Amino acid sequence: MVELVWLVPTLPLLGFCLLLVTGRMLGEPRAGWVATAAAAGSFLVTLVVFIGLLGKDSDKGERSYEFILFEWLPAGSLRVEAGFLVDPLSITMALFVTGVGALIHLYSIGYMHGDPKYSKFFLYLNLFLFSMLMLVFGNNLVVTFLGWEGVGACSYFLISFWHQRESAATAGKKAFVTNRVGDWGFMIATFAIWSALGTVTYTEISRSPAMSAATGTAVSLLLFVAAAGKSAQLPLYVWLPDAMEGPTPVSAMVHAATMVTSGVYLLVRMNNVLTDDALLIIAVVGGATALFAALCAVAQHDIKKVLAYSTISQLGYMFLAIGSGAYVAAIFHVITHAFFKALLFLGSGSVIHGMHDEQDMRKMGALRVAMPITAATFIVGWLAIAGVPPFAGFWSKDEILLAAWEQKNIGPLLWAVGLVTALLTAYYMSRQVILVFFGEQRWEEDVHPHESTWTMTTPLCVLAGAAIVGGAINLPLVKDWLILEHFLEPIFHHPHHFSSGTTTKIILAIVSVVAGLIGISVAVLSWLMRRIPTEPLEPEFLENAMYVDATYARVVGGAGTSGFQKTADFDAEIVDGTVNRIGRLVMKLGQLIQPTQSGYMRNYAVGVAVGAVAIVAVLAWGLL
Amino acid sequence: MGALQLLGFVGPSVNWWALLPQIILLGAALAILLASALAPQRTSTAFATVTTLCSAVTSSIIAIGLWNDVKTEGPSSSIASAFGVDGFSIFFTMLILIGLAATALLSHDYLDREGIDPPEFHALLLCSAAGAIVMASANDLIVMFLGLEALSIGIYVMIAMHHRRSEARESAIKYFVLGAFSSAFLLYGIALTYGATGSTNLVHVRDYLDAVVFRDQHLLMAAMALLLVGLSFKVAAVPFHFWAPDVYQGAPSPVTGWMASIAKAAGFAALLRIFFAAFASHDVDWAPIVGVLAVITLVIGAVMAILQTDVKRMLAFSSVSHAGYVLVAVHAASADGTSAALFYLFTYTIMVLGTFAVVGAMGTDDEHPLSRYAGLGRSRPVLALGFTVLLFAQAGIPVTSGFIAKFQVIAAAVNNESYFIAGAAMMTAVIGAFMYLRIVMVMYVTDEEEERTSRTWHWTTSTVVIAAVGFTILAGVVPQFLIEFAEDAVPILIRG
Amino acid sequence: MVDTLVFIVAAAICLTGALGVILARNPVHSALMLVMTLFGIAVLFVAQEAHFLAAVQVIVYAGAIVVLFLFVIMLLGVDRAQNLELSILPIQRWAALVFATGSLILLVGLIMVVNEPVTGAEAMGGAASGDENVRLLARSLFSDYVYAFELTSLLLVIAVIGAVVLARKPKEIQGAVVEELGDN
Amino acid sequence: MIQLVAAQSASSFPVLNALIIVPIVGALIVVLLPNSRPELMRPVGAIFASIAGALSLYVMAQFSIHEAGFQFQSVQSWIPNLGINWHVGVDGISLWLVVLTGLITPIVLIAVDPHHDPKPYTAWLLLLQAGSFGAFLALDLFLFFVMFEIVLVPMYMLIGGWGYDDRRYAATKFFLYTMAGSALMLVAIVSVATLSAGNQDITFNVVELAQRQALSTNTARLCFLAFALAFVIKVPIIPVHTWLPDAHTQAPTAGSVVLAAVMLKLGTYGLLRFGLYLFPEASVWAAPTLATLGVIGVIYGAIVATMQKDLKRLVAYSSIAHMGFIVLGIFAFTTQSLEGGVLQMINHGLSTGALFLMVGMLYERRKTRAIEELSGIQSAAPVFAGFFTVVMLSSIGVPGLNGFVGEFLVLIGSYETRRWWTVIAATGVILAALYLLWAYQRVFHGEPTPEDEQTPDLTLKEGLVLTPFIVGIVFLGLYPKPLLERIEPAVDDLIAHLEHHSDYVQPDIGAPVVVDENHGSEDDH
Amino acid sequence: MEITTGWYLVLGALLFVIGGTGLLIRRNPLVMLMCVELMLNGVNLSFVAFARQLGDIGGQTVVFFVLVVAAAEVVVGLGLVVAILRRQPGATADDLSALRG
Repeated sequence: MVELVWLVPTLPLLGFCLLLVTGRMLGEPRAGWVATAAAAGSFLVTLVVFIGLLGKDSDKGERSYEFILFEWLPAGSLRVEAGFLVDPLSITMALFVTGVGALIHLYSIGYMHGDPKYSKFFLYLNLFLFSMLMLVFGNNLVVTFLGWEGVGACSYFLISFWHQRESAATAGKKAFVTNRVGDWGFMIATFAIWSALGTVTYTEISRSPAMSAATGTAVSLLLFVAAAGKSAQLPLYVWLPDAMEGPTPVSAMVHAATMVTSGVYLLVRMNNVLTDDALLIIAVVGGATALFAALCAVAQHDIKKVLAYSTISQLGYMFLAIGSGAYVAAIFHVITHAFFKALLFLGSGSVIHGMHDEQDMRKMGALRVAMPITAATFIVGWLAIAGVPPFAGFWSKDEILLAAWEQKNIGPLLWAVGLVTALLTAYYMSRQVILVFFGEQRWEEDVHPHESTWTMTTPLCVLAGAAIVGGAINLPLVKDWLILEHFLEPIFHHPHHFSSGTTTKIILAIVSVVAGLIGISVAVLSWLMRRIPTEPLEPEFLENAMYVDATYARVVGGAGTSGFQKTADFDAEIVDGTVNRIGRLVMKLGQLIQPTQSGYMRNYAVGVAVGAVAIVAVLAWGLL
Repeated sequence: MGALQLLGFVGPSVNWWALLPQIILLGAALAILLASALAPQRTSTAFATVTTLCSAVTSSIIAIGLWNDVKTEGPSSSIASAFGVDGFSIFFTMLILIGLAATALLSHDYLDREGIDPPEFHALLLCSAAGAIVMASANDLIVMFLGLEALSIGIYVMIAMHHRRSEARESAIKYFVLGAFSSAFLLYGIALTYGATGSTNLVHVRDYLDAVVFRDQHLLMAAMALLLVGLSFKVAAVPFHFWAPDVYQGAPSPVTGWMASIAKAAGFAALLRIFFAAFASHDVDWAPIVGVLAVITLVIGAVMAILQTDVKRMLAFSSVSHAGYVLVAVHAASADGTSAALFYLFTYTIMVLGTFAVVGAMGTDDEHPLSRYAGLGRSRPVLALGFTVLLFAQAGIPVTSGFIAKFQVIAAAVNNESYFIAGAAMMTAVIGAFMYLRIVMVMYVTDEEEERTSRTWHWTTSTVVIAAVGFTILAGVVPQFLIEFAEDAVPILIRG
Repeated sequence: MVDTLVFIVAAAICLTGALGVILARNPVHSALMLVMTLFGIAVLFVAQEAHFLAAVQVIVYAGAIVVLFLFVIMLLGVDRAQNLELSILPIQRWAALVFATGSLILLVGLIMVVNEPVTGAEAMGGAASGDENVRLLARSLFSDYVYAFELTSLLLVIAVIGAVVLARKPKEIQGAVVEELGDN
Repeated sequence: MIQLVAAQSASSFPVLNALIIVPIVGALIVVLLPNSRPELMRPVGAIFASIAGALSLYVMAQFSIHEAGFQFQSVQSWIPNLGINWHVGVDGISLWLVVLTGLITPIVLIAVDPHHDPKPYTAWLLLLQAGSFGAFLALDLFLFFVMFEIVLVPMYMLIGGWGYDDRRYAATKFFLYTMAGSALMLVAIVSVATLSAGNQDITFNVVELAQRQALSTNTARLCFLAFALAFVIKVPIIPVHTWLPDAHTQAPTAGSVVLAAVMLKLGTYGLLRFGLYLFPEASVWAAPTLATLGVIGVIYGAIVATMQKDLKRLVAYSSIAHMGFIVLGIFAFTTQSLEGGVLQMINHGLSTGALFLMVGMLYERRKTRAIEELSGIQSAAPVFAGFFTVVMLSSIGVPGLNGFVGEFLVLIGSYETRRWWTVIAATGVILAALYLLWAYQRVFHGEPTPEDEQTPDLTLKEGLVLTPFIVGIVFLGLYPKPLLERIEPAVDDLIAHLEHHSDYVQPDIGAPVVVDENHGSEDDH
Repeated sequence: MEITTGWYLVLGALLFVIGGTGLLIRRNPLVMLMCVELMLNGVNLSFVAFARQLGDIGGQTVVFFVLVVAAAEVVVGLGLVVAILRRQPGATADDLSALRG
């Protein structure tokens, strides 16, 4: 059954091809159903593969399968194959990617209703799914890179889907270019790994001896650069908030659930080359990102922007986990985050849809009446992300905080950052829920909010269910319940084990819950009950995301552009100018000697006479 | 003879076959003159042209026979070693005859159009050609000098025959005065050679120089210097080139073609014979000077050419530059270099004849502005293409004879380890190419309003152009035959 | 001693004549000065035992060529100095000076330096001794130099054609020229 | 060691000669066609170009994969007095360039309407094809030089005759610049042949000269520099690149496509065949400089491309950046980098060729190439935009498309020997995304103006013309193995040649087992 | 004082140089022609001197040819001058400078 893995990416690819050729003929909604069927089929096949894999014996190391399709890049000693690697990590990723993906496909059928480029949207979605699966299933760095860039490209297409809007087009370009910075790191890391280990295949890398410390750290950091690009970490996060220009299902799928987590996947996949020095940096950057993004999220007005910064913040959590060595926690959080963040995005999409493309939360309020299903599921997502037990988010976040606490060098500090982030998360999510679904009605008279169709609400419900029970895959209460941890164990060289005692764990859990509750309380007090003035809670500094993006824009648009322009001018005036100047110089030289051609024969005779004298002088007298 | 024999006089043996080409040309000249004197009304241009052509063809046939003789029996010299019957002289004889035929054809149309008396013109052309042959074949400096004068004086008159144009007269007097001036230098050089070696005969000179070690060489060196001056003038090497643009511009186009091709070829023939054959033992002395002349000639020719707006002047400076190339080959002072020079001169002569055929047909006015060629690519595509080929050949673009010629020159220079000169030659080719490209551009890239109808072309002109283009491409694609021809002509330069 | 005297006198005549040619303002004077030089040279030819050449020099040069010059000068009526020598091209004077001094230093120095100017081998064309000069010259002319001698005919043919062609008044411009002349 | 003994070609038919001759015959026939039937010119020309293309495919099919030496060799005495032969042959390095030349020309002939004077246009294009074949196939230095120079003429004529406003300047600059570059090469060619001769016969045979290696170190270096100058200008490498933007911009579409796809490759091909092969020691000596220039080209070309206002100029500068990768690959001297370099030549031909074709199509529609004047084309012409996107992504180097494969191999190969160069060059991929996407955004995205609205979408014919490019782009991106396995033996031989004649040693990378096996055989020489 | 060949040669050289200088400084085409004659005579003198020194008649024979050449040149040259001055009376060498550049 595992052999069927080739079918997993192939189904979306087929969907893509079908839509490419017949997309416009199929039209709405058939194109959407075709794509959804491909995604759902892909999910089912993944399930089959998963079951097949479960049937193998983990202890004997049988849960790792490589399927080589063909030799892709054979060059000398470099042998890059197009192949799939099925192991617990990839199948875990694939399961939620295809699962959440299929749901979002379904959701989009309703959401994209009436869009002139309806079929094209699904074409991109399928292509994205294919790329993502290539990323996940690739058996070597290069195939992963294929998927990696593929999702980047699809992300570009999807963000700038409504390209008539200048902002959408710009955002798409920004996403791609920023991602490319990360890709640079990916490529160099690949080169370095190949140079050091002579292979780019994951199984061989994991079997190889360790690289030298310097190389290892360099490779780790380069991989982290790649991950930071894709997963929107400081300082490369800037594209993600702008990416909200894309249709909301895209935000849910690409920029919350799947693509942005591929950085996490990559680092986990490469866990055995990561060095301690690098891990520390990863943890610090992850923690900083988490805190920073959470702070930014506090003051956003756009319903999707809040979620975007929230995503960045949660991704920061994941890297905090990786940096602390808790790879399972990171993956765990990836999964739960996929559930609840997709849910939140889809919910926000439902709201936007219901509000006729209104995204400003200040113009919403009291929508729970008009959109009950959306409101209910959104609240589930809110509780999950706020870390309220027993929702999924609580379990994964708790594990990360624990891992941070146990970090060897600066554990408590990291934990504190995580805790503050948790508090802020609870606060800004509560603020969002209150602003959107509670309080007074602030929308304009001519807006008539309504609940979405079943294709949109069904995924909401499914995801809400997953957000509630998702934590069950890795409950820390009983050792045997750590399903995910056991399942993923074979892929780690040095499996991470929590060293803290149960008491510590419980105290830390309680502290984090309390933090979450404080956050919720502040939100309720200020936004619902208006006990606390809200203006200071939305400082302009945070609303503008600490001006980081603006600074970037100023540098890129100012110094960067003028530098580029100067180079172009240099090229035109100095480099090309020199060429023309040489030409003119020859002309000048000619004009200089042109007077000798005076037309007077006696002048010409001077030429003969003086030439004769000179030649005689040189030849007969050796004068020169 | 009888009376002389009584005095105990024995005349030198005469190889009449070898003299026959010149005799035929001179005979044809006299026949034309005679005909025009006896029946002035009936002596048409056609008669003169046909007579000239016939004499050229007949002479060529004899030259081919002589070539075979020389190949089988080896070179010889005739009339007291004054006249060389060798591969070199026959090579140039053939070249001059080709030039003669082409110029006769080009003049045919031109003379009628411009109202020039054809009999005298053709007679002068024939005499001039005979002079050129003498110059190229001479084994004696004074004979060479006489040939040069015959060639030159003929040309002076041919230029001045264009009565209506003050430019023609101006260029004739310029060429005349400067030519006389420079031939005085040449003659002084001959005198000093005579003084230094005791003879004006090249065979003697060579043998003497091979045998004797000079106590001091000043006299010989001065002789060489002055000979070089005189001949450099004839081939228009810088700084003795000033006359060339003015004279080329002012002269009737067929005469310009004749000057640029045959006068130059004959000048180089003499230069090669004197320096490479007679002064071979002193090549370390003269070669560097020739090298310097070559470089400045190349540079000045190319640089000045790109400034011109008159096509004839452009071609004049390009011709100066080409002289530089041949000088590079002469500079090599080797058999390679000489055969490269011969190849170059042969192909260049044909190119330049074709080029001036086009120029001559393009206009009768006093100037040849570039704009006259505008739109030729559309109105006369075949001839424009032909002109393009000829210009590209002069620029040294492959698949034309010009490239092979240039290649051999460079090869000769490199063999001589004159890398700098070879590099300079190639770089000036680039500068020069600009000028050729300008003409091509004008023909093909025109705005609509620039287009104009071009005059009808006489078939003689077209024949010359097509033949020249055909040869240029033939010798560019399969140059072996011409290379062999040139190489065969070299090793048998002088035989006592 | 006589030789020396003859040389000095003849050389003085030659040089005076030569300088006269280039310095006289009137072309007629120049032509007459040229005759003087040619005469001096004829004397020197005699001194060098080239009797025949001396005779030819006087007859051909002084007798024919210079007369031709004078004839043309008178024909064209350019015997007035002021027409022709008003100014001189810039730099031309300096160039001439450079040429004159340069070539003088080089050539005269050359001859001075070369003690034995003639280094040639044995006589090629036979001795050039006194009485037999004409005979020797003739023999040389018709043996070693016969080809060159024949070629002079070619030159003369060209000169004849040239003279005819150039001197002939072309029909179409005669009128114009007459007008121009009339203005003068 | 390079195989001196050439592989016996599969058939005795001198197919390589036919490759060169067929287009020439075609050109002659086109010239002889009556002027009254202008509509016949391009079809007839296309037939001949296609025959040549088919022959090139035949060569590819008959090419024996694991042979390193030159195949299908054909030697005819040409100018025996100068030691010059008509000597052609093909190896893994030139094979694909020949195929590219064979396929691009008929496509261009079919695709691009010259609007006037179809006869000379067709004839020049055919001659261009013949000359390019000749240059890639020549194994005689003289023959190579002839072909290298002669291709200037048709291109010059195409730019001058069918180009845009500033065509005179551009054509002349193109011609003179390249000619200036090759001027010294001719001197070097003669020098190499002469100085290598010793007491043997003078020869211009490349294989023979490479084997002789008779030049002293300094002479070889000087000669190499002369060769390199010619090729560097042709490639072109900073700072001698400025002819390219002008030529590309002013050239008619057909000219731009062939210039980018085929003619630029003469430079990189020349560096490989006549730089590395003839002067191994000098190449190693000059490698740091040239690799640096290549990397500068990558970055600089991209930066300047970003600021261009003319779409064609932008693509031209992107060409410079892409060619910089190839130069880096060539002078990194590893199997991967060289293979990547060769592959990248093909890739660049496909993607940049297609880009120029499409810019040309856009120009046909809108009569402008100014980025400013275009907007929102994607709305009006979605299919066109789709094709453009694919090609653009290929040019950016997105994996799965051909551009990535070449760049990746170049970079991964160069990393071993030129680490820091690679690190910098890799930033070029960021810049590539920047300038192409920005241009795409400005031209295709946004709200279309009324004129833009009217832009017609791709016609069926145009789609069919572009399809081979897209197929090539995707196929090579996913399955470059057929190319790589034919390139590899030739490249390995070249490296072995380098190692043999200089102190360069290719670092052992990759699986140790494989490297050990190679070691035994390498020690033999 | 012995009059050696050298003296004749010096005199010849002087005449040659004077002739050449004259050609450079004079504008009258007729005088320029005379200057050429001076130069040729200087050469002739050298030839004769060399012939005498060598004891070789050849030098004298050459002078004979030079005379012929000089005559031919003068004929044609004067013809040209006549042709020009007939149309441009009073023209000097410097006036004939329409062709230039």
